[in-house]
Amino acid sequence: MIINHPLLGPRDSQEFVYLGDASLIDRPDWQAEGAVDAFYEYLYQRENPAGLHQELWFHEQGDRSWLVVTRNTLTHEITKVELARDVARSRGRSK
Amino acid sequence: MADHRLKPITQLGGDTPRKDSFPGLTISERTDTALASLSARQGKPAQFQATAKAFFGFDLPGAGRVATGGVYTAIWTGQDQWFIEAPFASHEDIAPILKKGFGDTASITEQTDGWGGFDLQGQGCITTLEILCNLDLGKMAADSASRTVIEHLGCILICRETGQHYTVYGGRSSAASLHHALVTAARSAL
Amino acid sequence: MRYSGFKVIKEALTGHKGWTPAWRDPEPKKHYDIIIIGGGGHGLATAYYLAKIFGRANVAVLEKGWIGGGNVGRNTTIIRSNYLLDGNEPFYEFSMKLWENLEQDFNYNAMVSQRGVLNLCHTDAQRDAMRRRGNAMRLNGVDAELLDREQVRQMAPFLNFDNARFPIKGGLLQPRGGTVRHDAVAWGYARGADQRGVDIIQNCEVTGFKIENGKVLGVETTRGFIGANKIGCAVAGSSGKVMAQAGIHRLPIESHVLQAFVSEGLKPLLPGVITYGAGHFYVSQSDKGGLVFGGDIDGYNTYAQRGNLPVVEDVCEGGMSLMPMIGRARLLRIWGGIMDMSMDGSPIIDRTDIDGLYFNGGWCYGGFKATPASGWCFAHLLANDQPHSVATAYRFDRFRKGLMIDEKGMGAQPNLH
Amino acid sequence: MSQKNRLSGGLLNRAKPLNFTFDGASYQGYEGDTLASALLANGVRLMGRSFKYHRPRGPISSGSEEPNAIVELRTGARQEPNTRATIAELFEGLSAKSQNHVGSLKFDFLAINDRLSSFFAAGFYYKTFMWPKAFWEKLYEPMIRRAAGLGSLSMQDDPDHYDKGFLHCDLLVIGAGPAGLAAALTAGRSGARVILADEDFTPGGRLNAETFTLGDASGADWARAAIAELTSLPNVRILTRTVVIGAFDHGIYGALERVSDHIATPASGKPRQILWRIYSQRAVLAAGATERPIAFKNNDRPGVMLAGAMRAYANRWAATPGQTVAVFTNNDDGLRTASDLLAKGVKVAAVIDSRADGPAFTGAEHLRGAVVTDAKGRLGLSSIKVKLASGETRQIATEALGVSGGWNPNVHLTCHQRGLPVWNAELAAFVPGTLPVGMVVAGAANGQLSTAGALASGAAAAGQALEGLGLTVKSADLPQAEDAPIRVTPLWYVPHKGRAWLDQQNDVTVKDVKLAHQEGFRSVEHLKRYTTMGMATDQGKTSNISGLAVMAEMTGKSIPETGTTIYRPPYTPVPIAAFAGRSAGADFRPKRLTPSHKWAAEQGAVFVEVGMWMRAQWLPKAGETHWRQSVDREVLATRGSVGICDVTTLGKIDVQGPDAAEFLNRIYCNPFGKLPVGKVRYGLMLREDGMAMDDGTTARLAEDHFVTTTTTANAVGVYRHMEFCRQCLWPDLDVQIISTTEAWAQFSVAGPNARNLLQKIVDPEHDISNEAFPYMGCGEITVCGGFRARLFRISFSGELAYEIAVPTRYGDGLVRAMMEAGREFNAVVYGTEALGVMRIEKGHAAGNELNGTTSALNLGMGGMVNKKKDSIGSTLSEREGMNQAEALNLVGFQPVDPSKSLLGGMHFINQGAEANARNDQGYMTSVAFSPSLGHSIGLGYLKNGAARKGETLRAVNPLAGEEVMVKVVSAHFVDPEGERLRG
Repeated sequence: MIINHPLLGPRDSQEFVYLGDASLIDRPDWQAEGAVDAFYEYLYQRENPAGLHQELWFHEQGDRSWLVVTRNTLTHEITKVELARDVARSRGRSK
Repeated sequence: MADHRLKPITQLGGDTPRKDSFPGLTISERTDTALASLSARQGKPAQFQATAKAFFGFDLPGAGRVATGGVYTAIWTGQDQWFIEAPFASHEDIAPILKKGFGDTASITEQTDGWGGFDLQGQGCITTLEILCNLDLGKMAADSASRTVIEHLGCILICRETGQHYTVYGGRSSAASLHHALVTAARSAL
Repeated sequence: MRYSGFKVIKEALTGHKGWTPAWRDPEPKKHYDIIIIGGGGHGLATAYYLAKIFGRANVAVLEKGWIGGGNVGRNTTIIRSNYLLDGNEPFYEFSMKLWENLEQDFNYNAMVSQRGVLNLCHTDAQRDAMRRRGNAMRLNGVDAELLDREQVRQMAPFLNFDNARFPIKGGLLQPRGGTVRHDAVAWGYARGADQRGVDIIQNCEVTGFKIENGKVLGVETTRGFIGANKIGCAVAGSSGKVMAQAGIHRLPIESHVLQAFVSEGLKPLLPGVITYGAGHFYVSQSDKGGLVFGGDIDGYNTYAQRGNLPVVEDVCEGGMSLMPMIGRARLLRIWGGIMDMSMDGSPIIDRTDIDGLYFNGGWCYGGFKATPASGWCFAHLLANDQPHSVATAYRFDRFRKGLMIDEKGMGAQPNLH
Repeated sequence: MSQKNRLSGGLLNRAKPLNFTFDGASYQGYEGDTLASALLANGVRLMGRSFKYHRPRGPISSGSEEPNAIVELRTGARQEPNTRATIAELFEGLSAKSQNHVGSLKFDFLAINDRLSSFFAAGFYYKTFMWPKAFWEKLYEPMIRRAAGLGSLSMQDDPDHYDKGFLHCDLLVIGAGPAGLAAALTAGRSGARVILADEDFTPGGRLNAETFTLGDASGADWARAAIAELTSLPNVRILTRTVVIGAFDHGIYGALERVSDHIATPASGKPRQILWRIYSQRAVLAAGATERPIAFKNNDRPGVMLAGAMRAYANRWAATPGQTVAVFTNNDDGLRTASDLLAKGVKVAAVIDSRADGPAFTGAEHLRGAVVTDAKGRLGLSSIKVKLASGETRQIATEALGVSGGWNPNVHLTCHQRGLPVWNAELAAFVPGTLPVGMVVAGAANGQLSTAGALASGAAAAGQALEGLGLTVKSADLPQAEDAPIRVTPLWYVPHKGRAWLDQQNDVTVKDVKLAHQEGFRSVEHLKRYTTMGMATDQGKTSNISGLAVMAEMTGKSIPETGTTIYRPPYTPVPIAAFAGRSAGADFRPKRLTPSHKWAAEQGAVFVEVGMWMRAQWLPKAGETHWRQSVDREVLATRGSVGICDVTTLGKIDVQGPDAAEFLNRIYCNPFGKLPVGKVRYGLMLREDGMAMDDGTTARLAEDHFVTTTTTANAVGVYRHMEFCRQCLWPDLDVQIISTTEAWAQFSVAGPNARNLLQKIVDPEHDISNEAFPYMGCGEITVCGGFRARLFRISFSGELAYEIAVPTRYGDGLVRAMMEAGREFNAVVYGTEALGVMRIEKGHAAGNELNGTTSALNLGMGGMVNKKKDSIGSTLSEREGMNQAEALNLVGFQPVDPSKSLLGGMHFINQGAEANARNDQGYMTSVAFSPSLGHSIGLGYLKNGAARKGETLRAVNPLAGEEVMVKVVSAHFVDPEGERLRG
């Protein structure tokens, strides 16, 4: 597969290491009520959609950036590639 | 009393750099370059850019690019991160030198011996490299650089002159394997 | 009809006129006691044992395409019970025992070939880990032998002993491990279930569930509504898709593709199954002579039954470093199957939060060898509402409770299991 | 032997005769021949045996779809089984053997299977061989296996090299027939970056096999001219002998170039083949079409072949399978074979046309509305039986029969991404349906079977592709060419009681398909799997569609309703070695060498693989004959005085920035915020699930600068994890990280004399006395007269110890300097074994203990998990399952009888309890012989172990039928109070 890196353009997916669903960005608050259950849901439960999937890829053999790739799991068509850091910030993550 | 002078060896373990020649290509071990990584810290990009411009005399290059001026060459290696090349003879202490210039606007790490470099020169460069890495060499312009994989080794490929001169940096500990891959490919392709 | 050598001879002499269909092609009834979704190995085995062992014949297997078209029809045919952990080993040994009597049991020759499974090790640490596993097997009453380098050389002199990047230090051998003719497993169970009254309904895709106040009443299908008291879902690979129709949108499972490979037919050269310990490569030779081999999954979520070149190359690199004498054998066919990759690499056979709906999945790429035990245990759960004693650990709630069954120690990352 | 069936003309270099042998007999052919064409020219029709019935077979095709003429090519380690004679280029000295027979090719004892064929009908083995049970393993299976397979491997390592390469283009053109050439010319002239790949060694496709003209040139001449023009264009790259094997995601195609298969052995340093990964913006598939046979009784006789192939042999290779031939066709194209062979002076006994209304044919007897019902001649066709329109039958003598049942477009690559082809009634064939993104199909592959149609569609396809890329198209001027339809009237098989072959290699007949239907195996996939149709080395190229048609007739459904089979890569079989490239044998993976490798090698060190690293395992001294002698010496010398070990392989990650301390606080379960500058602290890193991920020491070099170390094995994974935390979890933490593992050569200097040794090389201005540089101190110093170095006072061995680091290029010098300085202390260098012994003696956990299923609690570090802060893994560590009373704890073990030795992987069983899984108390993770204590010691996980010190247990090893009584002790065997390391 080819991942169109937002900074570097098209790169072979072989240069990347796959992690999984981009929901792994949304790490729960450790101090909230029922944190253990929240972390369980966060770490173990997956939507695993047949269709558009937002997922994390690490450009290990490239610029070492984490990307959020929107890819169709039925066709492998990639419709969007973003820097994970920007996505994380847009989802309200900071320090 | 300390009286043991330390004798350096090259990444291939020799006393002097190694050179291999093929029809249309020479592969030479690169040992005279000091390297450091330069990473901008958050919060003060303008100040960092200004400092860089003042220090190097040129703007730091953007994604995939290389910029040279005076003794320094800057290679983009990642978001807000560059590798800085300088002559080893004058800049063995490259990290402190940069630190002095950038203060707390940047994080600097010595990389000189983290990498082992090889220069490929001659018109045989592309036919050799195309059986080694997946970069679109035909489109790779002079003064551009990219990380790539060569026989399972993470490398940085720098195009100094399109079709004629490239530098491959690989992890120093695997320099012998990288050299083996380059030489084998040259023999096969040329 | 009973199959036998005599029957084969009789038919041969009378122009094969007497053979009848291996299973019926019935119209779905309005209602069944139990419906199994998925006409793959596990679904058909479940139906077979429900009918044979648990006396439930009012059962239907619904298959959206043709039976045996799932992973039982595309795998590397290996059977073994060389597991480490308490939650797994008794289950897989139960499966192995069922394999060993399967053909006489369902009167179909699935060519169960127990020619051994040899896992190679290449470091002292690997050998210690294998000794731990081998001893765990022995403590469970399972056969296991720890071989040294010379014993491996005797078994497989063609391996790379002289020019290896990662030298062979020894291996863990399970002599009773081996291979089975995978399609025949599906056909044998189907035929056996059909003969005991189970309706096997092909080209019948489930399109929805009828659920009222927390209880499942039946399924909508491309052939109309079919009612049932209980429904068992055995569609590993598509678990996410099917369970979503029941309103269960999150599972501890990701779907991944595993590619497998077969070479052109070759005169016999391999003793049994051999797996490389320093790369992704495992191989056996089929009764027709093809080298059947595989390696790692592609590693990204997918429902497309196909993979890409990097894994093909990685697997062949493993092969060429372990046994460079296969270099001139040609790779004939590459195919891909979708795996339920679970969060700890172990399966799930459990109730769901919906009354009457049961789940069987998360087999990662160990599902084929588990087929008989999975069917038996799922049938047990469906019939008795109690987990079978060898499958008590395969519960959904083990992750919430911190009771993972993680053979590889990779943690909650499915593509590493 | 004379080339009695050699004709005039053809694309052969008659000036270059080539000698070759087949089954030991010598023959001569010409440059430009294939093995099959040369054998036919020499009057050899019998080239192989079928898989199941061992039927005598000759070639039915002239291409890669060949099911019958497959041989063992070459000898010795280069022996290639199952090589298709029809595409094997002839070279001087070529040697080939026929396959799959017991006895000779002519007299194969296993041909008995053919007589017994009715017992071996499809699926017979599923129904028998079950009784008595024991016989399966003892008798039946060995019997079946002996018969299995076709060709054989030499069992020697492949001596050749294979390369893998990467190419990039705007347009990949697959196939250099008329459509492909028109496409390449159009794209080339338009300035696009073009790659033209063709499977053949002479581009041109059918143009080389036909007699009709393009403009006023012959097809072959036009092709040659087109190739010449394309070669002259700098933006076009032509790959001949290159088959595109697969269409993968996002325009990536795999292609196999046969660089050296047409010569005896590859030139020195050159590859046998290259696997190209082609990255293309667009692709034009112009892979042509494959002719299909018509099944009739004994249609597998040597001499019966596809009409198009017979024509190709005559026109291109000037070879004929017989002096007299006949043709059996259901379409106009078959008639061309008759006229072409007549033109070559070959006698055409008859043209049998199944169509009553087909066009008239003159020049040979033309039997319209007739069919061939049988073929005679076991080792080679002698005559055929024909059923005339009138119903009467006639015997016709002929040495060869060209059969044409129509043409199937080569849609394979269009299906590699699960696209399904669609049925075209006019051609009675499947044509491409949904296509991979970026692919356009042209020519015969798309159903345009005429030359004019191929040229036009090729040019149009290229134009369409280029417009998609925003390039302006210069249209190629196309020559005039024939444009006749083939007018096929479907005929799949001639009904008869006898056996009519569909899949010739696997011996699948029309009867087998009918039986499969009778037994309910009616879906295409069931049919294939039950009968093995299409599973042979030709992948069903000439059989699948016909088999499908027979099944359709059985079910009363149309062919498209009955379905099609999924074509999977590779398009043609590919040597396994080609996919591996250079990554084979010892070059499977690169090696990483430590800075002291050269020195250690000089000392005769024994090296061991540690991940990608090669590390000194031990360094034997003269007279040491057993590794234990060396290791014990290294341990005792270190604990007795001083030892040096290269620990460069530990991962080193530079962590900098104002938030560096906070960052470390979150990725380690224990706190780092208050670590003073100039100090080092041990850290335990958990995964989010609470299991131990890695551990190591972190040194604070400045307020905003840390160097953290990882285990050798986890260096890459930990770095990736840290980047994930930095970029995805806390994007605004101002922290920068970078690996610095290889930049520094790092050595552990351990033992009572460690400081004394170091003081001799550390420059005097740096005070490293215990007071100035206490345990867990660190700092930047200089050594040997001004060389920059880093010093850490940390200990893995439990001794007074330091780790000293210098820029890697000086590592070799440093180890020599330290050995020189250490001479007076009898300093040794120790390897990984001694390192392991000492860490076990000290009770430090390592890889064997951090096995991915152990928590801080299991490691006895539960207290380290700081609950006052957020850190990865702390929350899920609280789950009940990870805090059970019976939890495993890491403890030490020693044999009750000191002479007994322990083994990693032993399990623990209570005294008196039966050794079974239910009574399993835990397992041994690491063991060593402790020269310091004089007996074997071990670390292991024991249920509730922390509370069981002093207990005696059985350490069992059922694999070897042995067990050892062991005492549970503290994991700290040596210096439990830790006085030495503070001394």
